[in-house]
Amino acid sequence: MDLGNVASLSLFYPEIVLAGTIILLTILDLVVANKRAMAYLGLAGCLVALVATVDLYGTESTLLFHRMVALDNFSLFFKVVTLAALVGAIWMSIGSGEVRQVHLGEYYIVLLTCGFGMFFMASANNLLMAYLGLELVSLTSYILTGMLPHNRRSAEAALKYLIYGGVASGTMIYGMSWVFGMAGSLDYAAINAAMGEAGGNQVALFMAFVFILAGFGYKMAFAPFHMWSPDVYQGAPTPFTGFLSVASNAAGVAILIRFFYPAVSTLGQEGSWAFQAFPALQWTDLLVALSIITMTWGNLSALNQRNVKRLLAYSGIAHAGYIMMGLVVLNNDGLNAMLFYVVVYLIMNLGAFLVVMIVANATGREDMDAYRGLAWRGAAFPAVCMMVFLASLTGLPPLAGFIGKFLLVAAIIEGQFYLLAVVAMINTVISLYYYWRIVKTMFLDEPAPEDGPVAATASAVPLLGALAVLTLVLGVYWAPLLDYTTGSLGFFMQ
Amino acid sequence: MTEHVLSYMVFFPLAGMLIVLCLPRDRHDLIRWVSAAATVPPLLLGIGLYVNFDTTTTGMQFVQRAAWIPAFNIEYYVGVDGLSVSMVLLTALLSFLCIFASWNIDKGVKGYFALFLLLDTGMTGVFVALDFVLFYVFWEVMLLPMYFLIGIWGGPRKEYAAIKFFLYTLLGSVLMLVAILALYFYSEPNTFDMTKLMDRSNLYSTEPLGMWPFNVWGWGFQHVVWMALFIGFAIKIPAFPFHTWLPDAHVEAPTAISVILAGILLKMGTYGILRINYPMLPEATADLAFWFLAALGAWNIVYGGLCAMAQTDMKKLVAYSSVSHMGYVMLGMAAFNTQGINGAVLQMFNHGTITAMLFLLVGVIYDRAHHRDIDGFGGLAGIMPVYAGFTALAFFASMGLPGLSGFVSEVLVLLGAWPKYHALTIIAALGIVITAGYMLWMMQRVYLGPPNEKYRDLPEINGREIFTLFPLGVIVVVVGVYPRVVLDLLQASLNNINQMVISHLS
Amino acid sequence: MDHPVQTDFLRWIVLFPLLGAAVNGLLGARIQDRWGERAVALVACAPVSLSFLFSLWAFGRLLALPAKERFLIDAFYTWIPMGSFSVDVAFWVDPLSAIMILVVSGIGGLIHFYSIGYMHGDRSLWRYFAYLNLFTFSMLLLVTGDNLLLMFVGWEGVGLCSWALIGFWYHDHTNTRAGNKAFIVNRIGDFGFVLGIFLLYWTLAGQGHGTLAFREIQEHVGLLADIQLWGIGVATLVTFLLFIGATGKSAQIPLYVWLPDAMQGPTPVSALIHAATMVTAGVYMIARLNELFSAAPATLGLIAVIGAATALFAATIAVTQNDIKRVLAYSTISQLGYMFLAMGVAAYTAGVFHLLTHAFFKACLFLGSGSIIHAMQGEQDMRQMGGLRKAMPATFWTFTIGVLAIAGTPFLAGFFSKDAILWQAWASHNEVLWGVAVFVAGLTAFYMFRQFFMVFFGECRADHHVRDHLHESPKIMTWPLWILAAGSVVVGYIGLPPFMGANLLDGWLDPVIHLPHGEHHSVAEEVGVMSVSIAAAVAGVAIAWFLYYLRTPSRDDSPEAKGVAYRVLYNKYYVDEVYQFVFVGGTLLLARIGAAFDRYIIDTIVDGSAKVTTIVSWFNGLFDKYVVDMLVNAVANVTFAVGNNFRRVQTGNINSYLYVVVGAVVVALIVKLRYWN
Amino acid sequence: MAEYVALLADVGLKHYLVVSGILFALGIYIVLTRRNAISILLGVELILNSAGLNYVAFSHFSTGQVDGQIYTVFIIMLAASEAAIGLAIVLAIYQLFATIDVEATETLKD
Repeated sequence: MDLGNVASLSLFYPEIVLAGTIILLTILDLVVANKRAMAYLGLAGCLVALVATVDLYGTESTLLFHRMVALDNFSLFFKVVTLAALVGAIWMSIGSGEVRQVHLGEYYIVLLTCGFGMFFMASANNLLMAYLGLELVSLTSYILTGMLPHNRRSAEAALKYLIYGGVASGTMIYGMSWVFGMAGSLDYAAINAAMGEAGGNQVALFMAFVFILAGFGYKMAFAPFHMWSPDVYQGAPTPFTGFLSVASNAAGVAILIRFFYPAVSTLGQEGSWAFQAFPALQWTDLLVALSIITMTWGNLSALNQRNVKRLLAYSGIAHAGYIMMGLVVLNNDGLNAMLFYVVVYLIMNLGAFLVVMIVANATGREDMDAYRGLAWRGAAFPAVCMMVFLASLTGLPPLAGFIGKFLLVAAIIEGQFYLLAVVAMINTVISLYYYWRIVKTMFLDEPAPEDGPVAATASAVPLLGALAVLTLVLGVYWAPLLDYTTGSLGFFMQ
Repeated sequence: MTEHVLSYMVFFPLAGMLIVLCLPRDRHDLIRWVSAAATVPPLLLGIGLYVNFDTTTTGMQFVQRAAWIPAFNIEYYVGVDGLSVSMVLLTALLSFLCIFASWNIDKGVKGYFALFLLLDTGMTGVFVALDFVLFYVFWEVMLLPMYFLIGIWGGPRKEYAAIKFFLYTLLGSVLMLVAILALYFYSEPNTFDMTKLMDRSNLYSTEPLGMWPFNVWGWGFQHVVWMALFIGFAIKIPAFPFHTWLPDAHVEAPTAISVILAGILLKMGTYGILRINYPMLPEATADLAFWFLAALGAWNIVYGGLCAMAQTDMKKLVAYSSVSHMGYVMLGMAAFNTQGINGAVLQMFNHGTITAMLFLLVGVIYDRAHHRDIDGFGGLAGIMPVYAGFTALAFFASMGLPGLSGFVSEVLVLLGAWPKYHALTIIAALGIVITAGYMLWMMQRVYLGPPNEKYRDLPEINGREIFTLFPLGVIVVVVGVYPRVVLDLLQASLNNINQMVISHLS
Repeated sequence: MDHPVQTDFLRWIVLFPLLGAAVNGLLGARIQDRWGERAVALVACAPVSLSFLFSLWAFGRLLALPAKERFLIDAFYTWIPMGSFSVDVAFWVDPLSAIMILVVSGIGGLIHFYSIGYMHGDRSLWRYFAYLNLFTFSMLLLVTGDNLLLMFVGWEGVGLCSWALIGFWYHDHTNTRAGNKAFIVNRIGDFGFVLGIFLLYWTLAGQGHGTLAFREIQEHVGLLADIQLWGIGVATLVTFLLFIGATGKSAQIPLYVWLPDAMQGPTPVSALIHAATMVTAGVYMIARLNELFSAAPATLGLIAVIGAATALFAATIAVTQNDIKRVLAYSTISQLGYMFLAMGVAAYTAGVFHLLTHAFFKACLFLGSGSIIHAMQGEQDMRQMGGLRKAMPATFWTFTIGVLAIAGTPFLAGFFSKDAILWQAWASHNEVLWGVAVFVAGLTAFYMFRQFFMVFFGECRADHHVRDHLHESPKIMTWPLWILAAGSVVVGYIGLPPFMGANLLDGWLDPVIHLPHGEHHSVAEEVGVMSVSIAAAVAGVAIAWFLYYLRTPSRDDSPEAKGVAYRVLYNKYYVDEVYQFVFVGGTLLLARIGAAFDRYIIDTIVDGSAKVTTIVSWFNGLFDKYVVDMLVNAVANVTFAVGNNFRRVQTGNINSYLYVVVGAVVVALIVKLRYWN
Repeated sequence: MAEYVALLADVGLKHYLVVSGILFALGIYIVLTRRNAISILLGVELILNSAGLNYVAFSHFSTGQVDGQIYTVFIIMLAASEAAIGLAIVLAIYQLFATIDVEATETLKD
């Protein structure tokens, strides 16, 4: 069902709510002196949008605004993820000492705008819309990264991010232009139809797809397009880093799936959910290679990392590699696992950054030494929660991270990519080493005399507890989430 | 009641852990007693299990199953047969005793006992789980508490030992996960139900794979999966060359944790092979048993024994003796006859009790002298005669002296192995000389000879320590004199497992 | 034989001493503290006495039965039921084991009583008696067990007790080392023994009669006839392996080395374990399985040779020793060699006969030496003794009887039994072995009389402290001596040579020992052979008379002053040193290599303690600063190194980041063009 | 002149694509080699514009619709905002580092 501009608005209210919040905040920023109120307002706006999104969930799949934007359970799923990440980020920001230095009004406005861009990344059904969404997210991200005043780290990170992002998205649209030229249309369905007829220069097509992959890959931070991420993670304010690590990744996954499935795959037999890549695009092989390189590169680089935020950046790269595994099998199970992992990753990674923030608030440091004997310095609760998150990131049962990995590995083993599975598992073992160095530092090392007590930021504790409990609960009883992700795969309409 | 008995055994300690977590940090004694109380019900239920166990049937007993994740056909499915019931009993007993062996822990008491109880749940769970995912979850649940128990409460090199243990085990278990999933998707309809997979053992292809190097070795899907599982289990056993985590972990771990490690965790390796590799992948088992079970087992026996002989640290010596003794288990199960396989499992049980005693005994002396250097003592028999008596019992049991439990299992293993592997049995039988060598040598240096003046006033073993040692000593003697108390449990199930493989032997 | 008589009292013969051991072992310290030594002694001696009475009862029951049906069994319970392999805990008494239980509980009982006197004043008397009882239990189990595995239990049990008793005074490492040596050397023998058990069981099982029960083994020996393993007859192989066990337990070449050192234990222990009972276990085992051994002539030949060689070897060493107990120890080894010689020529009855007589006179000699040592306040060097006959008349006379018996004085026990063996060796046409045995008989007479003269005659060479306190031992120690001495005289008459009367022992053992029917020999031949051995003995005595009676030995008589041959003998042919170097040293070397391998090689591979420059992946050649070292395979090091190199890619320079992007795209293009088209 | 016009009439899709390709390559070359942050931003602009040129050319020669032109308009717009943000950041860099050489901004690494 395709809807015109006006008719579309009735199914567009989550975006409208969010946009309204942004506009409201912009106006209020001019008049309200108490900028903390802006945070609560933004939080409220996100929650309303969340309710709206959940309300829309289950609506019949529809194309809005003359096929520019897709409304289906898939996009709604990612909107929920984005909103959840926004809620978490705003909550974190309220307690963050770093964020207190910046212009709070602008900060929240830009943060919400970034989330707004992600909405379009998740729902774009047209190359133009995809580009716009991606750029909206990129531009706001540059700003947020560089927002810390008089901070060389932050400015440097922003500059690198900007240049890298500019080149990546430039490369991407250059590739897109070739696709446009060959398919004669920007619409995904039309592209798919044109591709199905084959023809054209196969090498040019392949290169165009590699260029596009560079753009998407930079968003999702997979190797070798990940190099911005450690620097940016380290330079940006911690709440935003947390947001970036989960939401940017999720949006990257969304845009990747949306592009690769409806645009460049053929659906197998009716209802079987089996796909085939177009023969000219060996992107199964390509993605297997990328996935292996990504997880290995990320994990190996993290091994000797002393800065925890940077370490988590590399870990994020490795996780991008894990998530990519779901893409190679070309079926429902793989996608399902990816979606599941995105949620799990959101929970555990946000939690980990929350602890990083708590420690940074108390000590002003992010390096490993700041965590020495954390559990014995009055911060036992954050330490235990951190341990849970790290164990979950490693993939130990009975935590959510294990289930995520379990589903991914199950999917690739079902697809008989045994090599990939073994590599992924060995990577898990490697990752244990660096995650566990943090745990070791927190629990096994004695605090040095100069290490003062760490008081957990009061506002962060409830969120921390909630995330830890969720990590545990989803590790034991994950059927509901799996049902939800399964239900969210409804986007394959013609 | 009978339906839930296993679940109670698994989750009582977990409930205990939750209670412990709610107790005030400083009430050390309260925490200890609550922990002890949490391990009593599993022990009592275990005794009930023993009494009510039907030794004539090969099937699973005390089964409980419930849907868990329907989308993947994952169930909460627990049950025991002869193989697992002996291990469950051992777990219940050692967990109970180890609470008392941990009584003098006074740093972070709350955390220690909470983790210990979590560990208990994991261990019991592994032995009763009949669903692969459940099995794997319990398998991994043990890692975390174990890491902390070694890492926080351990000796000087605790951090190294803890992470080494963790890394090794995780490496093994991730390979296992791949294998489990491969089994799952290969089965039709897909299932994680272990009993169903056992019934369908001929399902898995043994056609050589085209990929190098499997085409050269003639390995099929079944062999590759077997190997992936085996590596996971071999690390736990620990089989050469995956054994180097063991001496480190044992030496650094606090006494009770060494006991748990050696007494129960090592058994999971061989348990897994018997529970999974044998019935589900019988053809690969038949093909690969010679090199990877029998030869490696014999090598373990001799190699572990020789390494033990060179040690100067008592705990390390005992640790290497475990490597040696677990070799008997591997050799026995590779014999594919009644004697061998029953001997192997009996050896698992016996090693659990004997090594537990040994570690407890080393712990007793370490608590008093604060070192474990074999050459740093002398003449302890005169200073602590009761202690020396228990030590002698444990040492002789470990040496396989007739009348004590170790003898029965070692004889059965070697007897079983003989018809199939003459040369390996001869090599393995060398173990009886080597074991006598290092055990007696250590005994001589530590307990005999002129008393060391420095330790003339060491207090005799106290009531609590005797309480932990006495039940094990009784078991060691009773099983040695009347091994049927354990053997009768095992036979039906093990012979059944054995039969599944035998038909594939060439 | 076909209808064993079921009884239920045989178990008590075995279990009484176990009870005693348990009571003394668990509560002995308290008993000794509260009620004194006598209570402990009572707890220990009573069960052994009861065992002896029950043994007599069993003997009586056997006597009452017709010769062919002399067989009592007491099936206690099934020990290890394991498919076709089923082992019972069952005790049996037949004519052969009846002799053994009488010897073990009888002589054992005497030694228990003797110990009360000898060990008087020891604070750990309870421990001593617990061990002694446990030993008696194990030995009785060994001889009454109805199957090989149960015999093996006793076999190991006596080894354990031997270890404990040799190292009884554990404060001195000389003792504990001797104990360990005994145990470990015995374990080497056991290694062969268990393998023999396995081979026997499986071969029989292969024929459909898997069993370890002696009676059934005897029945099915024929099944082994044509089976081979590694080109050797199974019967030969099995008996060979079992014989390895016997060389350990019965101190034959090459595993005899532990026995002389075992003299570190209290002297009654030496008498009981290392003379009368335990060391004869190997002989008993062969006699027990005589049909099996008869089926393996090659093994028998080996046994005969080993036996004769051991007899000679030990006797030559005994000639030079100065320690009173060591002389007896080597003499024991030598006498055991005789028994094995007998076994080897299939003269099982003669072997058992010598076992029996030897038990009496050797126990008598050992206890006598104990009495002497007691009087000499622990001194064991014969050069310090002399002239003791006046101070210790009872000991002197009993010792004299013992010496006469072992030296082969006609019409004493040793004479008959040794002569039976010599005759059998001759009669089975092993003239060389016979010659060796005769020569050894001469040597035996020589070294025993050497000892006799050095100890009892001449002037007392001890210092005056000892000399002034010389005294006869208490009654509790002398009356066992008299009993044993009496036995040394009379026991010989149960096994008279055919021309002197009825051989009772032959008749008694006939149901269980199946002797090949020998050819007939003339009385003259027998008498002639006998005369030769008597002559040899006389020669030996004469030489001893010249060397040690007429010439008083000096108290500082140093072996270093003697010739090379003397020194070699005195130092026991340096066998201990060689063994120490080759076997003990070798094993320890292996152990250290193993441990080092573990520590350095395996751990290095795994966690890379070696500091080496490592590999750089091809990947980041642009930023490569490392030297490639292909030889390194330290996994973790490589992992870390690669990790660091990956990290090094992150230079912080934005241009270089973009190089990676462009590089990746170029690589993708190359791959596409080169491989995927 | 006329022959130039005739020559122009011969200009087809390929020519545009070649030009845009050259532009793209130049842009890549610049971002790889320049150290001055402003220069690098210019390189990015070149890349963006090469894509824009492609869109217009494809739109004109193959589809005949205006999709491509619209896309190009958006590219120009986004390039402008990116330039604005970029310049702001470069300004901040200059304040903090006193240079806009990207070799100076290498504190975040490893």
